[in-house]
Amino acid sequence: MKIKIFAILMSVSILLAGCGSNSGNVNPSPAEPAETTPVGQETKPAAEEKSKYYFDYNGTAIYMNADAKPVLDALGEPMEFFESPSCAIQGMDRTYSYNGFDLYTREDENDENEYIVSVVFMSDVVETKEGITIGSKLEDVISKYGDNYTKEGERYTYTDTNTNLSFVFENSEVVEVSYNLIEN
Amino acid sequence: METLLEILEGLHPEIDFETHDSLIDDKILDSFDIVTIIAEVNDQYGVAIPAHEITPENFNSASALYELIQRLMDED
Amino acid sequence: MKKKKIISFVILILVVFTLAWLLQKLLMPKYMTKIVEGALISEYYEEKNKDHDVIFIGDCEVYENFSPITLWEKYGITSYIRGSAQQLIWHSYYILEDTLKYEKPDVVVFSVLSMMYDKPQKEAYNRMSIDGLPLSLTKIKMAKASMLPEEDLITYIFPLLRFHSRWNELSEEDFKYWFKKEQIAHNGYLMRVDVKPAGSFPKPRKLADYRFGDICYDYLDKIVKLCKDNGIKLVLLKAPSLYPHWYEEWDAQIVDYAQKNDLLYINMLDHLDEIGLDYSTDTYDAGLHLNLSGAEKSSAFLGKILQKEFNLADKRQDKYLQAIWQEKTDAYYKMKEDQYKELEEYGYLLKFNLKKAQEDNRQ
Amino acid sequence: MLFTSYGFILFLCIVIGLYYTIPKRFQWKLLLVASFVFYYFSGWSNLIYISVTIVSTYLIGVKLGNLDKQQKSYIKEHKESLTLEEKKAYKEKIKVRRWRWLLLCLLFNLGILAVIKYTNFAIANINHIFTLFKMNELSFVNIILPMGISFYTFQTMGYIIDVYRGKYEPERNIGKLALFVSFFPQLIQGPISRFDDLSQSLYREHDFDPKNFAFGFQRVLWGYFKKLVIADRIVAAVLEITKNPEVYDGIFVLVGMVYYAIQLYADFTGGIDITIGIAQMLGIKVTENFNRPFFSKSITEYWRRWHITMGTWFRDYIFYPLSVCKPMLNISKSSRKRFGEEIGKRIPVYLSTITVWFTTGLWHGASWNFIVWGLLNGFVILVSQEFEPLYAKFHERFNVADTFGFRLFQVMRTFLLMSSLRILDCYRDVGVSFRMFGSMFTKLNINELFNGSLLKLGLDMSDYIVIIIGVIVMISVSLSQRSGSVREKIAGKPVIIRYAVFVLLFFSIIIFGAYGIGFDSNQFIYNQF
Repeated sequence: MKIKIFAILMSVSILLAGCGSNSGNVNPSPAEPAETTPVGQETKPAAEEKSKYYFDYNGTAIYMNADAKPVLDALGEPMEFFESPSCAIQGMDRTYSYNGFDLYTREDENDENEYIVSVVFMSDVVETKEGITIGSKLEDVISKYGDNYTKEGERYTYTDTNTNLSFVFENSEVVEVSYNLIEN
Repeated sequence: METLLEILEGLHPEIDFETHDSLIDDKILDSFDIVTIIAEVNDQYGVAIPAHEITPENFNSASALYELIQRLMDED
Repeated sequence: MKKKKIISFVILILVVFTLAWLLQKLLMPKYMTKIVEGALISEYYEEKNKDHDVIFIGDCEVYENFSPITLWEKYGITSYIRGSAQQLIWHSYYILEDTLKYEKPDVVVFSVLSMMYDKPQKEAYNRMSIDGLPLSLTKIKMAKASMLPEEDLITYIFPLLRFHSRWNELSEEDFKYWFKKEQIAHNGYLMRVDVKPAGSFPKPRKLADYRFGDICYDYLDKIVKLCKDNGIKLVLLKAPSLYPHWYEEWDAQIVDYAQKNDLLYINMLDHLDEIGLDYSTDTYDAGLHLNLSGAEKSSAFLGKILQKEFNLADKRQDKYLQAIWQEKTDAYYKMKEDQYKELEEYGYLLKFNLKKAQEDNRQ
Repeated sequence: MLFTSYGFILFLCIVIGLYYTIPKRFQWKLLLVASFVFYYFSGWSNLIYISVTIVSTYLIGVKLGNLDKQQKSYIKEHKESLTLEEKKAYKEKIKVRRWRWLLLCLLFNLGILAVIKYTNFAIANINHIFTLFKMNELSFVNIILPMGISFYTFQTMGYIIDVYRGKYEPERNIGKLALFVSFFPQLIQGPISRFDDLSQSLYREHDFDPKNFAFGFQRVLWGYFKKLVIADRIVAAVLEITKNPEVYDGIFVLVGMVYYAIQLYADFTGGIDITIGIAQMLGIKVTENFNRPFFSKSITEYWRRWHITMGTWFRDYIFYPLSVCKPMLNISKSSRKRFGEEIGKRIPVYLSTITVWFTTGLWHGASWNFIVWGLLNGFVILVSQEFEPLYAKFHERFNVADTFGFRLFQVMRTFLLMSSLRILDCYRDVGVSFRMFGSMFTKLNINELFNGSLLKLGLDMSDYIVIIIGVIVMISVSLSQRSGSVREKIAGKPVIIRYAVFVLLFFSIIIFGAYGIGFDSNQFIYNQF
């Protein structure tokens, strides 16, 4: 009788260990839940580590989510400027057009600091620091950026921390290059 | 019974253990005293009071404690 | 004794419910001086004569670009705009379903721009489109279809559970409009007379995939079916706003869809000169939305087509309607004057430029 | 499923509604089903863990019971033919077999808890050692901790030990035992009930008793008030301070400590009030877990009034057995010979106290800051134990003992001492905690309090007003609890006042509760356990 119960318990524990490890959502912190964790611990994002995808326009490094003011001053007077308030809420989206590329920024409705959300090339006057621009071939892109891209329709997107760099192709030639901030 | 009273007085000289019959309920004996009593009783009477015998009924008065010791003595 | 206990218990429940109702009305945002678009949806239910020839549904493309007053004055067509900020296509469907509980219009005009959004954008927009409706099964279905993950359905049934945290933001406006709200729109048209000439627009970006989301097509089919079942003529409309960019690929899909479902599709961007729009005087935010003069022109253009296509009768002789619409037209022109006066005095409209108003502390 | 989620409230209404409509004999079965449905929502794999614990405890409990019966019947049968020695030998044989079964149950269930909760902690420490020897590190295991496993495991172990000790008969109906283990209100954060206490009311048939129901409901509301209005509102400031130790040091550590004491008290006692309130609405009596802890005048008294069921659990199942077991008695005997009476007397007490507090710390969380927290608690208790004679002399000289001022001093001293021990929970890192504690004295400047920085902790003026009023209400309720139950007093008042109090309490939760989109309604601190 004793052995029987012992056997059952052992087999159950083996099954248990199995289901334990592959079960669903991973406990965010590997360590312990605590008796008195002050709850809701969103750790402040560590110092914004720079994404490896940024646009370098003759010396000015433009990172996504960066503060717009210094970049705008560095780039000087835009050729065109466009502003579109979001429907009812007081936020503001702005577009500054420069020679060969457009710079998109957004201003939050509550904290008023303007940050960069995307940079788009429209002509081959400018190129990425890896040398890709309008008209480049698919092979060039893959040779420069590797193949862990996500493909969606004609758009190939490479992602790194908070920025994604995406190329849109028409008959395997780049027609648009854009750096975009990934909004969570 | 005298040795038992000696042990108890050693812990709390100010208490008159003969008459007092709610040592636990009035929180006079706390868990440390109980442990020391058990160690002493084991030492003096050679009897080991098991953990589940540590109940208010057995420890509320010196007489109840003595009865417990007697019971354990003739059990083993 | 038992009876007395039950009675007092019932009284308690009554007290709790009335208090809850009062607090809910107090704490819900009033949208009277700030973000007035929020009050658009609920205004319809104050309307005494809920019987219109044409009902508009859609986002700011309808409630900023068309004026029911002009449709009435020029063609005797009665219309109402059931628009709200960022109204997504599933919002439009359920609002139409709710409107049909009150009236059966001959024509429904749906602004197709919202086909470009296939997921809810912001919780605030959901609240503004949904909270205005009276509690009903439609409202619950609408909330379920549009909720963001962090939202709870019960907060749409009992909005007090959502807006309770406004207790420390209550302002004089909340008490003034606790029970009675002011009318801020003219049959759903939000008037703005200020002008900001349109400049250039950023070149439209290439999209990965131009096809509208499946959910949008599902709801478009639902709107078509709802109109068919009720014998209503559905018109697909692209309002003459220059931004966000209306891609040709999108236009092609709507044209194709309209043909397949035998619907009238009007892309007013193709008739700008016929409408006579001049984007240096007819828009208040550089081309995104039309101002009053622009709206009147586009209404005149649309009215002609609607009257011809669906031979809507000219009801300007109808005595009963005349009285009702006279009142609306007077209010319309009064607001027009007030806004012009305000424009002269401050150079901008206070209601729509809150931040500037606060800076110049005129509010 | 959290107590503060709408889902739970709906679940509760359904369960209570059914409870009083179905035939009375199915009531406890309904609770069993409800508990498993409740637990299912915390993740289906957790159901397996709790079922395994229930089944193993049930089987071994019954086994112990049978062995006991077998022994009694065997002795009775051969009453005459057996000599005393044979009887004793037989009893010994049975005792050893029962002991082995108990050990199997303990190792198995506590093993599950240890594996799930402490593997990563063990790996982390092993990795530290590996890095010393430049060996490659082990990777962490991703095991999600079933909700409330620490509570229900300890509760079942308490049951099996009581059965082994013959305190009561094992429960022969597995359904009833399953309900005892998984009774949903106490599943998440206790209290750790004893089978003989809870089973008295858990399985009985209950008909609807309006007074009991009303009292239970009021207590649930009171629990929600403390949790939603106070704990969830002040947590933002606690997080702000504890998340940025380099920014908030000096006086802010004290501020953080006090805020955290308020948050923890409101959160934990609030949760327990909800648990006990729900049970009372169902006619079931759950033991109290708190007794106005912040009025205690010494650490030992504090631990008799804070998280009572945990304290009694560790005392009955670890402290006493440890201090009276054979090896310990031998140690005390030999140490008494070698070091003399004074030290000899203390050795067993010291050893068991340290072990108990080490395990208490470890039970609270698998990281060093909890273990250090536990040991510090034990250390302070032993020190105050040693100072007893000193205090006695002090009191003889100035008999100030029962003056109000001195008692207030004692209460404040205990409060501050316990709050500073709790820093280890906030900063979750032993080094940081001690550094912060130190900075409280080195970088103390009071005027930091008054330069408005208090308002930058995520709480604005209106939040502070709500919290202050809330704390005053909590204190006054505690004070009036000294002379009898507050709910009885209110029940005595005329109807108008009773209803006014209810409406006020109800709407203060709805309006001032920190829940919904603006605040991410927090889990109960304890139920991540």
